Amino acid sequence: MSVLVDSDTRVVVQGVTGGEGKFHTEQMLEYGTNVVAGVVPGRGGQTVAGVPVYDTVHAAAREEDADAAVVFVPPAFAGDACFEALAAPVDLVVTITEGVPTQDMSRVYRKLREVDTHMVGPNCPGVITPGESKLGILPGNIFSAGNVGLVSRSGTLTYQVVDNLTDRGLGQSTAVGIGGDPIIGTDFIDALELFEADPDTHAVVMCGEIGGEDEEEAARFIGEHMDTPVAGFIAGRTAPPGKRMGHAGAIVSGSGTGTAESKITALEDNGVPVGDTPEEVADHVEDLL
Amino acid sequence: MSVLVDSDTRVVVQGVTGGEGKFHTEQMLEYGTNVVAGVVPGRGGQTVAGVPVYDTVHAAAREEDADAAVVFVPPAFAGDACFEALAAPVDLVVTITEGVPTQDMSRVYRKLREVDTHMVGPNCPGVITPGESKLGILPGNIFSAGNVGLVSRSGTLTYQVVDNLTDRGLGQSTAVGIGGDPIIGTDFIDALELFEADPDTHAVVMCGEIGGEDEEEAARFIGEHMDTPVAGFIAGRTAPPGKRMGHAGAIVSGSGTGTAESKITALEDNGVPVGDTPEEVADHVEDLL
Amino acid sequence: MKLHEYQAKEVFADAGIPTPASALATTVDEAVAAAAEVGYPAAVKAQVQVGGRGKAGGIEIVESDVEAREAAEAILGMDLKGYHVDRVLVEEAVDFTNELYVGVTMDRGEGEPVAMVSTRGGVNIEAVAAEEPGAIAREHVDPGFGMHPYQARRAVYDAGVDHEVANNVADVLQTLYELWADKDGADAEVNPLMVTADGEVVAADAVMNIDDDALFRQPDLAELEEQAAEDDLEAKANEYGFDYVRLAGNVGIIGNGAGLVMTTLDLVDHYGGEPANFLDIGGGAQAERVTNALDMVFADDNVDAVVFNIFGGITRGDEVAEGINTALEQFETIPKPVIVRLAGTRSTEGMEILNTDLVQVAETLETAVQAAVTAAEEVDG
Amino acid sequence: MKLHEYQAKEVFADAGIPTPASALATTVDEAVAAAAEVGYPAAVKAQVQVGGRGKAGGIEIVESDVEAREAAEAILGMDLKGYHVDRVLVEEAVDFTNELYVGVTMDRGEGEPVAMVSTRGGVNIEAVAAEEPGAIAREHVDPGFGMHPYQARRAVYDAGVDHEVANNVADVLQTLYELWADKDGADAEVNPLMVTADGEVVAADAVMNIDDDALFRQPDLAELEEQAAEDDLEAKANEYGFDYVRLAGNVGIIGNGAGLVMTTLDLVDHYGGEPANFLDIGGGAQAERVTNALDMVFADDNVDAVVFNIFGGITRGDEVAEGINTALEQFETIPKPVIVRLAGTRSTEGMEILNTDLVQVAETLETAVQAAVTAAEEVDG
Repeated sequence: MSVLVDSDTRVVVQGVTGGEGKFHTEQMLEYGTNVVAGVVPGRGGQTVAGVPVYDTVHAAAREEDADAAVVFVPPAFAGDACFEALAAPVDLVVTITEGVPTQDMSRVYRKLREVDTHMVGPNCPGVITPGESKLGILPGNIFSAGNVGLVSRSGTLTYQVVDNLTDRGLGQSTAVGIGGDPIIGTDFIDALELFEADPDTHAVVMCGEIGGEDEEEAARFIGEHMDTPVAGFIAGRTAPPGKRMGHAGAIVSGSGTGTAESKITALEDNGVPVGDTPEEVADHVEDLL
Repeated sequence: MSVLVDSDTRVVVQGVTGGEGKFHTEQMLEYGTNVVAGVVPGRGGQTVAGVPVYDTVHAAAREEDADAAVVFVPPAFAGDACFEALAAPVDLVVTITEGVPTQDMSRVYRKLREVDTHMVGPNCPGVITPGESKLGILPGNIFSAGNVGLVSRSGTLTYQVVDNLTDRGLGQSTAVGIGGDPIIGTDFIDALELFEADPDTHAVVMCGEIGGEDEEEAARFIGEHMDTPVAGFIAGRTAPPGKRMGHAGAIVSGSGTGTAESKITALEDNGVPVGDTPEEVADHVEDLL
Repeated sequence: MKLHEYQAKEVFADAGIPTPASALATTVDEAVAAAAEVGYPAAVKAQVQVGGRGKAGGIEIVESDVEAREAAEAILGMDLKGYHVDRVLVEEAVDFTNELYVGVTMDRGEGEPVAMVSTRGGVNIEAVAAEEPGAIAREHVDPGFGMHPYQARRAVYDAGVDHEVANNVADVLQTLYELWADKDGADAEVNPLMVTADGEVVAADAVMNIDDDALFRQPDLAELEEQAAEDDLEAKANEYGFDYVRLAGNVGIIGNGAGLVMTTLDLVDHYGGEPANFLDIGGGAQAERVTNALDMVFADDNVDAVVFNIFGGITRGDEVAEGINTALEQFETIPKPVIVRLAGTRSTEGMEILNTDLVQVAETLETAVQAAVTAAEEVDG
Repeated sequence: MKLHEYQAKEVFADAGIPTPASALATTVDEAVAAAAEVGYPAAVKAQVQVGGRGKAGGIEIVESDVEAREAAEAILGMDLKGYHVDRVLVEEAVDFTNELYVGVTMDRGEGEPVAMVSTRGGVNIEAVAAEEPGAIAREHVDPGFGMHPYQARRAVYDAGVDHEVANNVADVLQTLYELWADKDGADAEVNPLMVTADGEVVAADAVMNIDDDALFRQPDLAELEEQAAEDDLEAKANEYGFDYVRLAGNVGIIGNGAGLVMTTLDLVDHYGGEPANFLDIGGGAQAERVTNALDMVFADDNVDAVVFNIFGGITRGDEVAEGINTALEQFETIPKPVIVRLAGTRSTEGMEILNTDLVQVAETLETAVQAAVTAAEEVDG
């Protein structure tokens, strides 16, 4: 088993004719993802990478029974693409697009609270259930099937941690890259809840970073609601306060919250061992299983 | 018993210092309505008609345990006043104001669907449970307590029908003037549902008029879901098609729906006797009880 | 409030919806000059707020100055379904391959706006809606968020609009929705939206009706408002602020509240009479309003008797009675019999005040109507 | 993107928020003329995008031309917390009885905007928020509907603003929210909003930060954008489009993805070294970006060794390897040792391509960082 996606997930790719959209649709198909349709307004009736293209997500969902969407459209149109996917409706929207205006996502988030659809992202690498399906841009070859769930705010750091797990033979149930933007569809707690409910996830790795309060809140959630053991990693221990490091999430506010130290303490206080290096995270997972 | 309001209802009047607001607050108090507060921004701390005034509905609800609001503010501000009441929150909002822009009400209606609050109006005479409480501008003296529920799109027509009922000794459980605007908070079906669930309402009078489809839909609802007997009246039998007669509801479209005939037929088909005159309605009610 | 076609087109064009080159003319010479300016073929279109202008002879396509003059002479000054034509819009006749419909209105049943697209434009869209509802693609709009661009696209593709023009049509629909929302529209329509051979779209007609209740915050549009009443009495009703509709009978009716006035009409019919009008004087009827109402009904030559039916809620019976007395005292002789029935707030006091030398009183709605029908028959007979 | 005070005030004033009379000056003479124009007392305020200008000597109140000249001479050209002052805003000094705070920002935790009002304006509002959260009234705003007027009123009354000015303050807050929404604000603040003796309010300072991701649809504001980088390297990073932060250490770091680069920094520290910078070259790193990144890190005199850590997802290891080769071949001698670690997509191919005459390779993140720390120590020692 797994969370969010599996081999039955029927995927529609929004923005399938763009450079990234086309490349990653091919990559997803190659990985085995059940990509059943693409959507580009005005390109309905065409075929891309062997996949039929529709003008609207609604038509793709209706004609091809798609139940998940991956959004590759440019930032200016990504908010609208999310609304379109939510209205289709599909059960899961994975928004890869980076640089979506925050106010657009705030509106999408408002809508998300009214519907049953899960959304992951934006500005995220996607979701993968190794050996079954990947939705997004994660490099499939570094993953292996197994019982470790993974949730992370960061893209390449996720790959690094997965690489260390896979090296030790610690396969993954599902990896969820939630993205580092100020407003995201699925946060740590949402993902942890899904993993807690998944009988085939025996341990979870949570990769956080400086900025915001999400890791602290997730730590409390773990302490109060989770039986599945969790190991943690926090990037940005050496980041100086007040500096913006990369994406919106990675900024330390001047006050005591949002620092690596506050996050690590919160996790450890709730029984989550935190690694100093990705290698150490893998050590902790081995101990927990 | 009754629906929507009773002697426990704690009422806040929005726009209590305006001409109509003040007059009808006095009238409501005189009738016995438990008016516990008024609201006018900037007038907090004052007293009107013996009632304390607050700057916000939120403060009035908090300080005086108000659970219902009556809106008398001018049309330009009525939509915002409804949102304010919904957010306070209160359980019931009765909006008397006439001439509220339709798009404002569309936004209020959107919000209404997300909350548990009932709203009656706008452009309505209000709600009265005779002998207990009235919220609005209905002339209390013509009503008498009893077991007949009444729901009506029209103000003075309601009074006429009530007068005929009271003359016969047919008292009312509650009378709900739902208003004739294009978008209203409580429609016929909502009110009929409440009456159906009220053990002390033994019969219901429904006064409709030409225009729209609400009476037809209500007729089907009665046929399918109601055990409590209903008598009907439809105004506008002689109205020529395409003419706007008074408020927005009273216009007959050119096609077959929305006419008095289609409404009367729908009601009669669902077992609802329809009177030719208000007097005849009272006859029907006597027969039904 | 209905905008004229030329006004609506100006609003649409300002917002970026393509419209044909055009000019307004109020004289024949202006019309000919305008036609020469926009080029031939040109359309000369009567600017009256009524449907079916074409069939009624209000629209002519002209190919030359001579034809333009003939058309303008025929149309300017004509009576079109009861409306006097005092201006024409002269515009470029668009060469089209297809006619679409796009519109936005409030769906009362759902309580939210609905945007519509159809490839069956250029005809009576109500008929299409009734006979073949599937031919109109509909998108309900969340009034919180407004219309999402995907909704405009979905409506256009669902309607089966050609791929070549789909984006253009979606843009028109999006703009139309935003206009409708910004300007407090009741209805906003383009029918037909013409598709040209080179894939452009042009709004060949334009409808924009504004919510009267929102005119206070649409000062630019409120300025455009003008009386388009069918006759002098309706013009007078507008002036007095009454809801008034003239009908064919001889029993004049004055009352308060639309439902009660309609019921009074129905009762007149029920008791064998024929209503002459619908006149709602509204709530809080003061003496001046009562005077104005009587003035209006007396001015209608068809009226043989008047029933005056007031049920007081806000309206106080004693004030109404005083108004009636004051109004009638101005007349040397009362021109038509007036039957008054007052009920509700202070009605007893009112009935006592009424000058029964001038009016006949009745206790109930039914008896008041019966008395008026009888009185009208007597006068008429 | 942060607007300067004078830019934000112009935006606020255009929207109807009262601001003091003012003029921008870039020379001492202009400043004196501006002060004479707005009248004395006047404030001469350094226009740099940093907090605490007053305490740092960047704001002077002047009473005469002589004082204005002295203040302008002192402030123009000064170095204020690392920023060069090249312009001052000269404005009417407002006589106030009270200082309020109003602000709008995005509450990340709730995913929706929040509007705030406090009677504790004129001071560090973050400190108020931390020490006395109840002193700030907050209204979360539904981004579908936008801020309802009642919410502005409620925030103002809940904050305890005096009745006399409550309406004015609510108007400012409503306008501020609408500006924030229309202009894709990240933060919009007025602190202090001064209350004058006659019950007027004036925005004595103005903060407006724009969401960088939305600048594409804010062309007027994007035009205002100017580099306010602290030093040449950060300016260069902006030019190249890198996320770059200069730090105090001697191990240069280049990587892809904020989380991984931060982790690389953390590991440098973990293994006893000191990071010289944060440099994220982002996804899809082509040869040119690799060249630019190396150029930047080599240009930092503090750097003694470089660790280049790429984990390929979208980024392909072979392309990165070629980029590194191309970049390094341009140098006659490689100025600092470079340790490269490639993983993920096409990393094996990449490692094979790498010119090991020019760079040192490492198999894992840990060994790469350890090698760089060691190399830096050797150079430094």
